[in-house]
Amino acid sequence: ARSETTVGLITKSNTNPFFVKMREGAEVTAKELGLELRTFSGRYDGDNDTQVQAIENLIAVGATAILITANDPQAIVPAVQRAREAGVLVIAIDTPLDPMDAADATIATDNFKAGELIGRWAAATLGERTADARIAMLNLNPNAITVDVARDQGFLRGFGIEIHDPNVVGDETDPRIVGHDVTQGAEEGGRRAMENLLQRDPSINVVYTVNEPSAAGAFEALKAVGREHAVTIVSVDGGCAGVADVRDGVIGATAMQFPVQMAVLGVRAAAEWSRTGAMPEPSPGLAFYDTGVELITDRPAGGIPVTSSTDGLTKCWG
Amino acid sequence: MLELIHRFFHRNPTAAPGIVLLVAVAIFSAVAGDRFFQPFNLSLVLQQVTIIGLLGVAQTLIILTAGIDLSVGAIMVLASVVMGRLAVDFGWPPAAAVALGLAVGAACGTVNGVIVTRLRLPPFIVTLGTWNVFLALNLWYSRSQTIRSQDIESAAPLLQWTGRSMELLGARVTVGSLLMVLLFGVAWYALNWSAWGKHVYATGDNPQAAQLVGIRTNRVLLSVYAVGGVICAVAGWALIGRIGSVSPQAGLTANLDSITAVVIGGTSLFGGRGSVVGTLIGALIVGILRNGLALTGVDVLWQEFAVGLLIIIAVALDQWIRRI
Amino acid sequence: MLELIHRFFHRNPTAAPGIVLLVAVAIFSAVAGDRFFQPFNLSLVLQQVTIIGLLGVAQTLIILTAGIDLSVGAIMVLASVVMGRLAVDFGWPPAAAVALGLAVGAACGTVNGVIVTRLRLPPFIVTLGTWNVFLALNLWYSRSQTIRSQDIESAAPLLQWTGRSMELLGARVTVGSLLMVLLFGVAWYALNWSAWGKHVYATGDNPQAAQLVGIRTNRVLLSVYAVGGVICAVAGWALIGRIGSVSPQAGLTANLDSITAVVIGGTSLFGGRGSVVGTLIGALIVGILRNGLALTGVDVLWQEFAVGLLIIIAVALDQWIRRI
Amino acid sequence: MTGNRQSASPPMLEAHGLVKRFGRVTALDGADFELYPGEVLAVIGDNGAGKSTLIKVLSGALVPDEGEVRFGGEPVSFRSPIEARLAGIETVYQDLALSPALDIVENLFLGRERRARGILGTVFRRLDRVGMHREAGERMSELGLLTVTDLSQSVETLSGGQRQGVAVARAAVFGSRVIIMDEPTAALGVSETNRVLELIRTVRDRGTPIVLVSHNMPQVWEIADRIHVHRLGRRVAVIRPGTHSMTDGVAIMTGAMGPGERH
Amino acid sequence: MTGNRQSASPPMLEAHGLVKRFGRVTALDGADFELYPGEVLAVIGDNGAGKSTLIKVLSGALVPDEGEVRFGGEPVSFRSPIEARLAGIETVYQDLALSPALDIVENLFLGRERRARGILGTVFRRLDRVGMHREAGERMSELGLLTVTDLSQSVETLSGGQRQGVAVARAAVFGSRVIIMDEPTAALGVSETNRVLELIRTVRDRGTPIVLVSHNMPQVWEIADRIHVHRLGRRVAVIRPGTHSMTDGVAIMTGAMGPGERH
Ligand SMILES: Nc1ncnc2c1ncn2[C@@H]1O[C@H](COP(=O)(O)OP(=O)(O)OP(=O)(O)O)[C@@H](O)[C@H]1O
Ligand SMILES: Nc1ncnc2c1ncn2[C@@H]1O[C@H](COP(=O)(O)OP(=O)(O)OP(=O)(O)O)[C@@H](O)[C@H]1O
Ligand SMILES: [Mg+2]
Ligand SMILES: [Mg+2]
Repeated sequence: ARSETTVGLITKSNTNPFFVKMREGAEVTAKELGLELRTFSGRYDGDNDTQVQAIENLIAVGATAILITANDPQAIVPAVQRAREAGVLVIAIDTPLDPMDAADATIATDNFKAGELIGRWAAATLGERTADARIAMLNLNPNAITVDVARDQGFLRGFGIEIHDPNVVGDETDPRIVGHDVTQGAEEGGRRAMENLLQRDPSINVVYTVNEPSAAGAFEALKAVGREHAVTIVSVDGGCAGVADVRDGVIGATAMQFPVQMAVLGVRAAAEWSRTGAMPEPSPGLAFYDTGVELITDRPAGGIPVTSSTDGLTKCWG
Repeated sequence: MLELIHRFFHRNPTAAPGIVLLVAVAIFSAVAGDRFFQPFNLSLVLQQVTIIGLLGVAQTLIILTAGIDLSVGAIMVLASVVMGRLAVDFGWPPAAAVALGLAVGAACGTVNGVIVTRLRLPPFIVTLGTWNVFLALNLWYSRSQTIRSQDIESAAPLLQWTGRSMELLGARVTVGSLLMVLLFGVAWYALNWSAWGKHVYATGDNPQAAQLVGIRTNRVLLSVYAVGGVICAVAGWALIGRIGSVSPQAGLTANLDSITAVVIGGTSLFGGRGSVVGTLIGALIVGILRNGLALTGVDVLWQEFAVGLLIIIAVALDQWIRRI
Repeated sequence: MLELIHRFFHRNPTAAPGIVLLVAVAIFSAVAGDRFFQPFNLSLVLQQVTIIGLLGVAQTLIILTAGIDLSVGAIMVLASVVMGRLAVDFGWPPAAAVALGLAVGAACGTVNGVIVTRLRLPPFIVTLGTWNVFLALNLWYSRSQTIRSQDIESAAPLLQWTGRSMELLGARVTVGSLLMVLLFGVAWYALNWSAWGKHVYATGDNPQAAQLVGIRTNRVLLSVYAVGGVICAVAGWALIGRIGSVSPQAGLTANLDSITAVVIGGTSLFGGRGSVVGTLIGALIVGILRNGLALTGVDVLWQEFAVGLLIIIAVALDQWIRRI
Repeated sequence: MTGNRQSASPPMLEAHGLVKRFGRVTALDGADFELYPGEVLAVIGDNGAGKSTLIKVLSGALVPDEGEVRFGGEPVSFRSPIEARLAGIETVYQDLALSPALDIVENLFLGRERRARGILGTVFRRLDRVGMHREAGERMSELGLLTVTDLSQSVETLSGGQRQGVAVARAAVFGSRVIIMDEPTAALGVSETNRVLELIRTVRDRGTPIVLVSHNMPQVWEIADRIHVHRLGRRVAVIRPGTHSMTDGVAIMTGAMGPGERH
Repeated sequence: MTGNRQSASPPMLEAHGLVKRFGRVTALDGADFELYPGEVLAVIGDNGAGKSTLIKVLSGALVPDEGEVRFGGEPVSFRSPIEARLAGIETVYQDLALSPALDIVENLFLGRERRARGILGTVFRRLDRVGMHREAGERMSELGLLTVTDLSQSVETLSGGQRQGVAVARAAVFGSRVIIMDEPTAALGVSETNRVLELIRTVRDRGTPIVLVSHNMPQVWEIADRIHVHRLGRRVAVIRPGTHSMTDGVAIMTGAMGPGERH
């Protein structure tokens, strides 16, 4: 039987486990609440056009609400506007739109803060060695998409490095940075980038990675040259594989985000809105609902509140 | 009777894919519910295929010469970024910005053409290389930053003109879609009713023979790549209209998608055989499949699966129709 | 003298790209500092091209028949996921898991081959479709979950065997790299010293003629796609060795990269002309360019730019050497 | 001298009522055909009369729309040239069917490569390249075609006549029960042509029947035992060099003379 | 009858010491060539002698490694067939140079398409398809090649002879100063061949000189004014049908007789 309420979920890509789990969470919740969920995704990180098409198609099927993790938070705005004009509730998930009020509500996580957290932890862990740290930055791709930039810059800020323009990667002049390379967010890219940066400077001892798969790849490269214990790897995401990597000492610390929770909250909010017209409440003191970040590590440092990998494994998203 | 049918398909090589298109529409009308077969939704499909359709025109011309252009997506984005930056950030008059954007497209295409003809390198390698180059230029010139819709609206509404839509029998047709249809018409005329068109076919079919009969194949190739570049720039303009803003991230799958439309439309990747109308139909088939699947509410994962399967089925059906 | 050189290049069609490779090595040795020209770094390049090289073997075979395979990356990942899931999640004996992975590769290739030969569809469309299909199957079967290196190590170390490395004069050569070199050797032998190889060339060169002289071109095509599938599965195994883990996200750019290696290696996309050794050299050229550029510390954006430019220059140089 | 057998023995290869249409064009329109053991049968006819189409149907390269083909008395329906070849019909096609990028030796042995002796051949399936190269040289010089200096020259770089020579040499290499040649000497020089005619005689004398399509009337009248005259997609007459003059033959072929005087 | 002019007027097209090498093969090895106004010059020679290579050099399709070409007394160096054609040299190549996927009309007018009259033609550059179609039909039937029923049949579906007919008709359509034909009748039937020979005579009588490459000796002796004998990449003799018998010609061509008796 077709239900009254149709909710669309548009994720950035359909291969990244982060979004796959988000989708699964949304599906479960939608079933609980008796909603019909339609899922869409971009075809690559940064794919705006497919997301625009998804919004149009959702308008055409008469969706009640759209949850979107925007690949390009600025470029998607006109399409979102059209949806809202058609009476659809649009909730930005994971990534706030720019401007943020382009969406009816935002349930997101602060990627800059996630980066900052692991940056601070890395600095604290190194202690006095911070001054002559050798840092490798493993980013996503050369396109400088928002998450990539925010996590990268957040890490550097947290580590105590002057970042100049927070929208631009690589304008730092700090000599401790060995270099930036790109990983496509996958293991093979992580390994290749790590190998190449190690060739430039074999004494690298801090590795920032944009996500956990690239961290796992970087670890393989380090293992191949026997430096895996001399290097601190930090990452962002909080997938179960990543948390297990923290437990096993592959990753020093990772900033856990909560995609499933975002999806669940988003679907609930959509259901609530369609029943009562009530808008979701933002977190206190913020313009959006923040699902937060937690630092997962088994080696607390610098007094930063942390969650152990054992606890982390109970919360991780997949 | 059979004789007549044969003759019909021989005379109208695009009839077979046309029938496939109709079949696809009919099936989705049955499966995807009444929302699918509505003027509004069908015009949506037209809007959704505008970009790939425009790039498909350029790609068809190039593939007919036995070439391939992997840089169409990059040229498109670069042109749109140039238009946006000039008009919004540097305050150029919008018309001048558009003109320079088109000129950039022509320049990019000409670069491809010059390398292909002067150095005699395989177009695949040349355009793969320039694809990297143009994308890097695009990221550098745009500083990887999106130009927001609101800013364009206030500074240079002409850039968004291609996105303006008009009501036509309950359908909403955008200027961009009309531009696409227009360019398909022009390309069709040029290929079928001008000497240049015949030379394009001859060059792709048998370059040695074309040269021996006195066709300046290098000039033909150069003109095709340059014209292709301009059409890509038009696609860039249409892209601004379509998404409202200028995004340097766009267009990564555009190369593959445009080639797909060309091949589904029955044009041979070996050159010399095919038609530009086929490409339009090819683009529409893919658009219909994606839109229809979306309306049926299939999970994204299985949507991709189904798109893959249906593309094969569509082309198989097309071949089968031709053979009976 | 010139006569001798001509003869040399005629007899050794891979000599020209080989020279280009040496030139590239020489230039980067000068530019990228002493870190570049070291056994260890060069063996690193070999490791980095292992996956693309293996896929390149499959791609070469298919392109020689005037086909193309856009699904190599998807087959590779699917095979690796099958191996990983069976061995780690379902506790199969690792050898059986590997065997089944290879069988899956063969099955995927056979599906491609059957559609290409039975329905006579363009390989581009067929493999584009199956690419979508295989990727969806891969995401579904893997549940989009990575299987971690540590879990594989304890449950099925055989899967990581391809990543084991040995010291050779200061270089570290992995089993995967050796496997790649071995497969290149086998493919070279088969193409040059077996009747099957001649039939592959003839099928791609002039399929009608091949059929008229009594070659069962459909069988040849089928065997090529099936063998290609198995080689992709071997690449999947090598992938596990390389990244330690099993990741359903891998291999997205593998199709384009493998075709690039083939074309840089001098094989014609129109079939019938080329060599598998050229592909190895092509893959190495790209690997050297990327590694060398990374060592110079240029910004990633400009690395992409330079890769594009250098690929064109490399192939132009290759052509120029052949012409003098 | 061996051409009188057709009344004695049944036809070796025959066809009845062959029809083949290509869209609007009817290339074969109820064509009959008979080839008797040990004879040279010439097929003559205007351009576009359907000679090559007939040949292609007989050799399995085309499947007829209607009609039947019999080989050795048995009805056969070849669905590919391979089947015809396995049955012993060897054909030289008008458009030569060569692989331009492969070299002369490779083309000569295409589809019938020879393997090396011993374990290399059986287990490693290694080709006997040296042996094939030597034999190719012998064949080509037998046909007087060793104007080619380099047997590893790719076929696309050969002159028109050399290319045709390769195609003829290929069919001549292999023993078979019937040889069909579609204009085999069109591009050949004088001496090469004579060699091919000699070859045809030799083969015929060994008892293998030969079908020869040709536009060269003197040649046909010189070598043929019987002449099949094709016109507008069907056989209009079968004549003999002894009973009809060349002028008669051409007249029947072009329709200037009725096929009444058929024997 | 018009063949005695060469002493009177200077050569129209001539070449000296042409050398052309392809890798290890030397196709032209110091070849000379002269064509006088108003004559039919036959070029004969064995397969692979270098006749087609010579033709391609004269028509600009190949650039010689050494040697010079003069046209109307002036040294020329054509770097492409277009230049030769613009200078007035029209060529029928041995491999026909047709575009298989295009149809007969399109092939006939390829590179010389005719535009519609009026604004459609000048501004919209529209082709005069109807006019070209009509004219193509006329030309083809003049050559007796209207065995083709459908002028919009693509060239690849034509029979071998029909294809050659299209190539010959293409060269015949357009007025030019010199016509070169490389084995134009190899695949043609008897009547078609006669029409082409007639055509050659007509053109010659209009004063346009013709170069005819052929392996058909009776044909050569029938139509040629002078005969250029090519052997191993160079001209070994120039003879006349009147002074040498066919047997002599063939003997010189194959090297059995020295070119001593050259006139
Ligand atoms: N594939 C095809 N499609 C359409 N028409 C064809 C095809 N093949 C042959 N024909 C037509 O069939 C007729 C007979 O062709 P065929 O090649 O048998 O002639 P032929 O007697 O061999 O002539 P020739 O002496 O010129 O070789 C011709 O009119 C030709 O145009
Ligand atoms: N592109 C090429 N590469 C290598 N060798 C070539 C090439 N073109 C021609 N040749 C060689 O040059 C020689 C002369 O060839 P050409 O085509 O001129 O001969 P021809 O006299 O026209 O012979 P035919 O009577 O057979 O047409 C031949 O031995 C041929 O193999
Ligand atoms: Mg024929
Ligand atoms: Mg010749």
